[in-house]
Amino acid sequence: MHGSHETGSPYAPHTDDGRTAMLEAVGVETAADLFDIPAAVAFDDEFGIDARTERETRRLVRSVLERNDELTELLGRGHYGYYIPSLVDHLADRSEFLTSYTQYQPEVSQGFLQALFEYQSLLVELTGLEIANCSMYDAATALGEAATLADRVRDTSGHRVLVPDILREGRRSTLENYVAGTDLEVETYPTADGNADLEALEEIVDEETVMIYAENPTIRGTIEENLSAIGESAADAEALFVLGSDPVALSVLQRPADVGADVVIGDASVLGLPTSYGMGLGLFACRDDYLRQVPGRLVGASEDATDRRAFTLTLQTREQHIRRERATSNICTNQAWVALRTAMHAATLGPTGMVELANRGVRRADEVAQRLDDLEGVTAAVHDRHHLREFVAHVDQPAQEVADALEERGFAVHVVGEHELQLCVAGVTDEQLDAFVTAVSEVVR
Amino acid sequence: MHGSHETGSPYAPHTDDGRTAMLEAVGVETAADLFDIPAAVAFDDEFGIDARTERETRRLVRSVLERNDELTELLGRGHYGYYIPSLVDHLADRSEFLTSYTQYQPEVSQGFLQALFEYQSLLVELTGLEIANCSMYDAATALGEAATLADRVRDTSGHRVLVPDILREGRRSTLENYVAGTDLEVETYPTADGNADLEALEEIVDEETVMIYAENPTIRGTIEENLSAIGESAADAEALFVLGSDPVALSVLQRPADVGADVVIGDASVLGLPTSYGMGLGLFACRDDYLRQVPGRLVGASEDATDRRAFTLTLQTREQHIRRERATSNICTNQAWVALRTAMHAATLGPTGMVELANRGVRRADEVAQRLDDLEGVTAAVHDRHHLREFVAHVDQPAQEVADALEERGFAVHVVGEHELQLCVAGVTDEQLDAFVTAVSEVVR
Amino acid sequence: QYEPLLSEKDLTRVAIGDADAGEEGEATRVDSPLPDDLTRDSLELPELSEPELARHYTRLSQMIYGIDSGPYPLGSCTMKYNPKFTEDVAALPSAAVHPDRSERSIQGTLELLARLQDYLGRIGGMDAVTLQPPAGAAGEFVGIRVAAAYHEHNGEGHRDEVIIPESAHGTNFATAALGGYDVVSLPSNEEGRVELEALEAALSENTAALMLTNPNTLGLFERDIEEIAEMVHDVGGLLYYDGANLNALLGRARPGDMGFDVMHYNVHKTFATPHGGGGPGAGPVGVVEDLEPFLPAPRVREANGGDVDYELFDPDHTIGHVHGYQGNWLVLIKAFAYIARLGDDGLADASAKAVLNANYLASQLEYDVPYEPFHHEFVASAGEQDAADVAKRMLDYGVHPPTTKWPEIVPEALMTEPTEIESKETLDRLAAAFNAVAEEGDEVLEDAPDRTTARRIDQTSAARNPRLSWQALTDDE
Amino acid sequence: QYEPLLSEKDLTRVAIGDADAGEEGEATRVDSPLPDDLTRDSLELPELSEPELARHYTRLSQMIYGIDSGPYPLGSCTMKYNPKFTEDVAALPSAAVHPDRSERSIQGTLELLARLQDYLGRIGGMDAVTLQPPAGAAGEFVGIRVAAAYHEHNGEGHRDEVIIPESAHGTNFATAALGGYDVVSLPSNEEGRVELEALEAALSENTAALMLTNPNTLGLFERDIEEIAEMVHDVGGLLYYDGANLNALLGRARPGDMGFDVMHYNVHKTFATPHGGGGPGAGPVGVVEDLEPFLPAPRVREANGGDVDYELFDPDHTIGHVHGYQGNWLVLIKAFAYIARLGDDGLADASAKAVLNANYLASQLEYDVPYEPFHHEFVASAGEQDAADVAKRMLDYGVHPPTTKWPEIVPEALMTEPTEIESKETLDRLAAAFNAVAEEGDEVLEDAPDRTTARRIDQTSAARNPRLSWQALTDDE
Repeated sequence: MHGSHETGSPYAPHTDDGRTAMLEAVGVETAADLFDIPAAVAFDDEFGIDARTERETRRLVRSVLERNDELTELLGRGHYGYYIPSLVDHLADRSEFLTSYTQYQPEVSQGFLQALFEYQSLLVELTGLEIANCSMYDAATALGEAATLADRVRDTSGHRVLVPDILREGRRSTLENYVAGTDLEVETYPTADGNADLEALEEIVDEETVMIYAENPTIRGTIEENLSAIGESAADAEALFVLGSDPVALSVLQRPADVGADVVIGDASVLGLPTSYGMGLGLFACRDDYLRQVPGRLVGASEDATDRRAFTLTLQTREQHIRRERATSNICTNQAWVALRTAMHAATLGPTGMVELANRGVRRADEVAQRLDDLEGVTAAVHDRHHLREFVAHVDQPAQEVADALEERGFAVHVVGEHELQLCVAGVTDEQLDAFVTAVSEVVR
Repeated sequence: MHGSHETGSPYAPHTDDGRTAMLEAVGVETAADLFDIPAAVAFDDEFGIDARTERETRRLVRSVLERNDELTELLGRGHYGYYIPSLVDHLADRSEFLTSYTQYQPEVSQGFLQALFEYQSLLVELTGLEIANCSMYDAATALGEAATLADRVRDTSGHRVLVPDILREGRRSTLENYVAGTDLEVETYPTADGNADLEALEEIVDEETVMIYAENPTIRGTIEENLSAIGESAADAEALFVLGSDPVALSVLQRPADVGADVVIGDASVLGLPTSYGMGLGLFACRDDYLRQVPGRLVGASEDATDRRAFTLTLQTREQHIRRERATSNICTNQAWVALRTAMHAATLGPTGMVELANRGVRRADEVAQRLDDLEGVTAAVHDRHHLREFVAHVDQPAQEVADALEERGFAVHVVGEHELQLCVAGVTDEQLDAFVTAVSEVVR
Repeated sequence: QYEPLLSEKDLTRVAIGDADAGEEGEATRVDSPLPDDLTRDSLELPELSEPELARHYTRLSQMIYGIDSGPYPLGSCTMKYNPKFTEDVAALPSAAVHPDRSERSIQGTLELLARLQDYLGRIGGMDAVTLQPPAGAAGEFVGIRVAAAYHEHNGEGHRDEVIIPESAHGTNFATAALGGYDVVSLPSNEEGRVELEALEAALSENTAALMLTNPNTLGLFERDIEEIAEMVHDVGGLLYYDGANLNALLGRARPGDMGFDVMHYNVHKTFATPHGGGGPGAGPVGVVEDLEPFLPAPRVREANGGDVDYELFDPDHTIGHVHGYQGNWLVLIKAFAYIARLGDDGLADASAKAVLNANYLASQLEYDVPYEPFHHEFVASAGEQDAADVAKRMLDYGVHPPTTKWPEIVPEALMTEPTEIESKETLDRLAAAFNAVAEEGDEVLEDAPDRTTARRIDQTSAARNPRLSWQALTDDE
Repeated sequence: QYEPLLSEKDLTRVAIGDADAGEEGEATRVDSPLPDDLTRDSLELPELSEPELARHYTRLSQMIYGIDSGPYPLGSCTMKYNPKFTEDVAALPSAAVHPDRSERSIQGTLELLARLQDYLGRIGGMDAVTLQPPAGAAGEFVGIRVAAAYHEHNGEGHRDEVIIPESAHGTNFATAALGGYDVVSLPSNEEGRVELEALEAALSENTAALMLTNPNTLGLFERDIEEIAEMVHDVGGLLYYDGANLNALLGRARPGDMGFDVMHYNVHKTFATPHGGGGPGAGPVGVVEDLEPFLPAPRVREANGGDVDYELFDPDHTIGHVHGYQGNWLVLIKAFAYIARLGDDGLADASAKAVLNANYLASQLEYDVPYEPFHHEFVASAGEQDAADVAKRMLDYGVHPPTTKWPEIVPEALMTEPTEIESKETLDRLAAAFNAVAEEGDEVLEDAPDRTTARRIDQTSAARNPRLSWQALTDDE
């Protein structure tokens, strides 16, 4: 009755005969007899959710999602529509990858473990740090975990966590929740056009500081030019220097290890996922000093009984299922499959492709900023800073009006100030950019 | 350089070092030196085809295909938009199925061979005949192959192949090409509303007749009511009775073996493929008398060296790669992967689902015909015949005008006479049918 | 068969690097339009072609046991079949939207979220639901933070204890700790349920919450749940429901009706979104009305007039974000599709068959199952055998073993949850594997597995000498 | 590991049938709104759930060697990597159109076909192309039918012979016979090419056509092609190009420039559409201007004004249909995408590397390669060994063997075509497998394979006692 299935779960294979035999073996009349639920708390109503055929369900979801407008997104700020090679979907969707559980039985999970090991290796190369875990949820939660790591490993009795004053709300707020159970307090340091105000920062840092967080590129798409100095400040205060970045940026920007970063966090799914309403992949790498304190799962190489190389989850004594309330994090289910996709996407690009993708982000941001700057009513201050992928433009009109008008023309942009728009070129085609520049010229005219 | 690949094949993995080493081993300077082509016939021009990135290529194809109008198709006549369960795409697209070659090395092809064996078994059950091959190209070529089979196995010296006078052009013409190399001649017998005019047919059949072809359902969607009689006519003339049908129809209609069919042909991809501009899957089943004469590949069960059941292509001495000009057909590459999809689709439906799918085709054709018949200006003569999936309706206005007007409203229908439309309900949702009836009511008003 | 690492496949092309890396192969410089002092010098990663990568990942996939490989009876993990069509809907281009889009341009996304919130509320008997938590543990964290905010708001910020039964999931303890709470551990009674006297002793004016799974990890329904709820509420505490075992109860009982104040749902368990080798999942949280103002921001709701149908808003006393945006959107789509496909009947049927399957499988085993009546899962005891060894040996029979050595209340625990997706025939095959192993001796078990791609893997070596990247391997070898 | 048949998986549910089938399990009657005398009574097929089917087909797929499994050097088969993205474009909803749609409503489909015709014409040096033939052999059939129609049209219907070299693909012979022609077989000369004197002898006023592969099945370019063309044309015959080996020549030579009048293209070889376990393929046919009027109907062309850009038309002297509609449309989309992706440079590079790979691989083999200089493929001789046994043994080394025992001009032929998609490392691995087998004795070879899922399969038993369906198995066992 599966083909024309009308009631019951379409994913339960029970035949009438099978069910009867099973009930007999168990010694009950119906499955309902197996439920040991006191009448007072039993549910005898309905949810009121209609069952649908597979086709109807697909139509339902499609019809709901079609209410989303088709817009060319120039939004950026951590989420980019980089083209994902078809290979990634086809291979990552193989059900062995998609449907397997966490690799608690490594002997039948070697393929996933190896892919995660390769993901870790990718991040080790990108960051220059010795350890990368095999994922956190997203950049915000990775930042939170970095702070609790700082709390665990701090040498001082301090409590100050310094973050840039323009840290995006979701990260800041998530961080606050993660440190709510500690003595840490989140404070901000000033920035200018995204970049740290180094002097002000150096003044703020003191021995109470346990962690300094900076981003490169910054949320405004600028390249942070004082990373080494920030790193030194942190080192001087014996605070952790936590750097936020992403795999594409890390392909060309200064290697975190070279500027004194102790931890790198970020959203690694800029490779591997389309823009997915904020779904991400928390990148988390750190120095090997923190080996026993790092949150999240780690895949390590080992040997099997025949002395061949084999992979396994390792150092699990840090984790909640063993260490319970003394675990380094409460994380269990993470973003393994996204990490697989990110590793695949990076592998299809190769180092040449990754560098080129980042470089295109520099060149095209420059180019588009220049074209906008040429328009009456727009000033794209692109020459004072270096940019990757995105930049802020000043518009004479109220920015929200411009953004609304652009949205009507099919383009989504950020309003980041009364007269400031932020614009991102990554993932957008040349044709779309041409159309965008035209649209801006019409709107600001 | 693969990520940012700009020239050369993106699917050739050669490194500079590798290529150099290979050239050295072969003893030439460049690969060009390996071509042994006389200068006079060498090509030193360009094709003028631009290379594109994967993303650009996808955009190109998408933009071209988007020029196809989105229409609700009520066209039928052998091609139906039955919903294909998602499982079919996901499993058939596994690259082991999709990218493997014909199973000439059965030891590493057991999975595909078994799937084809199961496909053959499906057709054996549906037709009641003992043999089904593992595919021809489509119904038209299967009909051609049936005629050459008739030519090979005929007892008489006859040359007449009888087909219905309303046989669709593509089938008729393909048949003509297939028999062009034989003495056979294609003649027609009269039909009424799709069904064979039995009296007329019986008069036409003589000892020169080597094959009679009939369809059930007929091209007009009617159920052929005289199959047994046609079968008897054929048997009396010692001619082959070849029946055209499809897996959904065969789920409920008279079993071909029971009405004396010697061969069943048809398009099996009514399950497994969406409407694909005529791409199909030639169903070919026959009585086991023709075992040594059947065209196409056959999968058989056998045993391996450990006596375990195993599958293999068998009776290959019928085939072109061994028998050459004495082969039973010139077919080599067939439609194996489509057969896999058809078998999968049928398996997801199960017998209950297949019967229900066919029954829905009866009920809904009836229902929609009734609703149209209720409209002023439309006569859907549904009560004189039984219909499966489709029916012919008379419109008072010129049929082409009605069809054009319907197309403007988003519906594609057949014009089969000056005042006749043919309409198919299969694969169309209830909501679409409602909208269609409304559209017709507007157009004929 | 061994598959080389990507870095090993590309022996001649390991490096994109500076000139110095020349000896290792062809070095690719990192040239950039940016000034040199802002960029790195080299990038050493494998450079492989598409055919090579396709083969690499195909081969890796072949070394993984997934739900389409066979039974996967991991207790508390609810390894259901993942319907293929849910992948299709999550892959719709219209689902790919940036998190910072304007509300009016993503009405489809907001509608789907609102409808899923509604579905989950009905299923759990909860008044309000947030979809933000990206996993079960994150859901627990929301629960704990909401409880903290609630108590704080009521001037009861002094409450610093969370009570958790001994047999609870490890995440409960870790989450409470992450939230800054002291954990008070609660022993089980002889029947495997909460000991009411112990609970009485544990409860106090410092109790922030009791975290409970029901059915518990032994598969037993906490029959005293009404009393438990009353006791917790009497001291002013909140009752938290860990949704890991919700697949036992669909359509039969709802946490909200049992007196729970806050709960999470594991959509990758109960609602069949794929586990993905360890995520992404999603851990929506439902709460009773009183707790709604504390839920994470932003939330989705139907708009009250205006030019949009659905809108985002910040609850009055929100705890803020627990994720940068709105959690694992693509996973939530799949969960919505699953629920919409099954409906009332399908969901209730899934639970009924999950419970039947667990009971039937247990009835066929030679291993002892000390606690009953269990629901969707049971915990057998390997007795004199080592449960971990039993699991390794089961691999040799071509099935996936159960969760082992936990909960500790059962010696050498084999925690088994077949879910509703297995037929009697598959359960018989699984039982045969269990029973075959039950007859085998220690030597066989300790050597197991011997029919898998990799043989028994040395965990000690992995931990003592951590090699966490191919760079570490190169250094090491 | 053995996988049961679907019918065996469903032991309790084998039948949808009439009441009599009761003893075999639950019988499902075929009830229908149609009168009983027009319907069947029962339908006996397996009834399985989605999870069971997902596992069945997953397991089956695991027992298949595909191009993503490793090297696949089947001579004359051109087993290229199939780019994944071409599946995506063929799966676009806009590609799913009914064959009877109005021209104006499928301008996208017609445009794609017109552009593919244009591409193929340029690549082959042909004036007109039909895309209708659904496979290579069907393309040959079009060629033969076009030749027949052409001769008929010119009052030369008496021509009843087609000349084919001994070493040609089997389809050539079978196709000529299907077209009603007598086959005149042509021996090779010592160099492995067409013997001009023999050709001279074979040619006559009865010659309809010569069918030729170039490079031929030994991988050798027919250096005398200009002379051959002249000889054939001199007697009024046509020259047919079998496109199976076109991957040797892309951008280096074109059949049209060599004097061929008609040719087919195997898009599932040269243009990387997947082989699908034996199809679907596509065998477009290109012709010189004189033959265009005879091509199958309907054809696609740019419209000359009017309200559509592209239109269908029937050539003046068309042979009619060779397929019910327009062939394997979904395959043609993939071929178009492949060509558009690679462009001039990519296509030429593919051939260059295919030829380099063949030559490099041959240089590493211990087996003798008697004929050269070969291009994209070569035929080695297994010498004293049985070539079929060599192939079976190679399976044990985890690679796919070459085509064997053909062409017969080479004793114990190992016809090998690695294509451009293999790296030096993979070719080295493949060569190592060849060479390992070359060292092995007959006993080992005859027992091979012994490391595969199935061991050597008994062909004789399969043919002597044909069991072609599960129904036959049931009867049999």
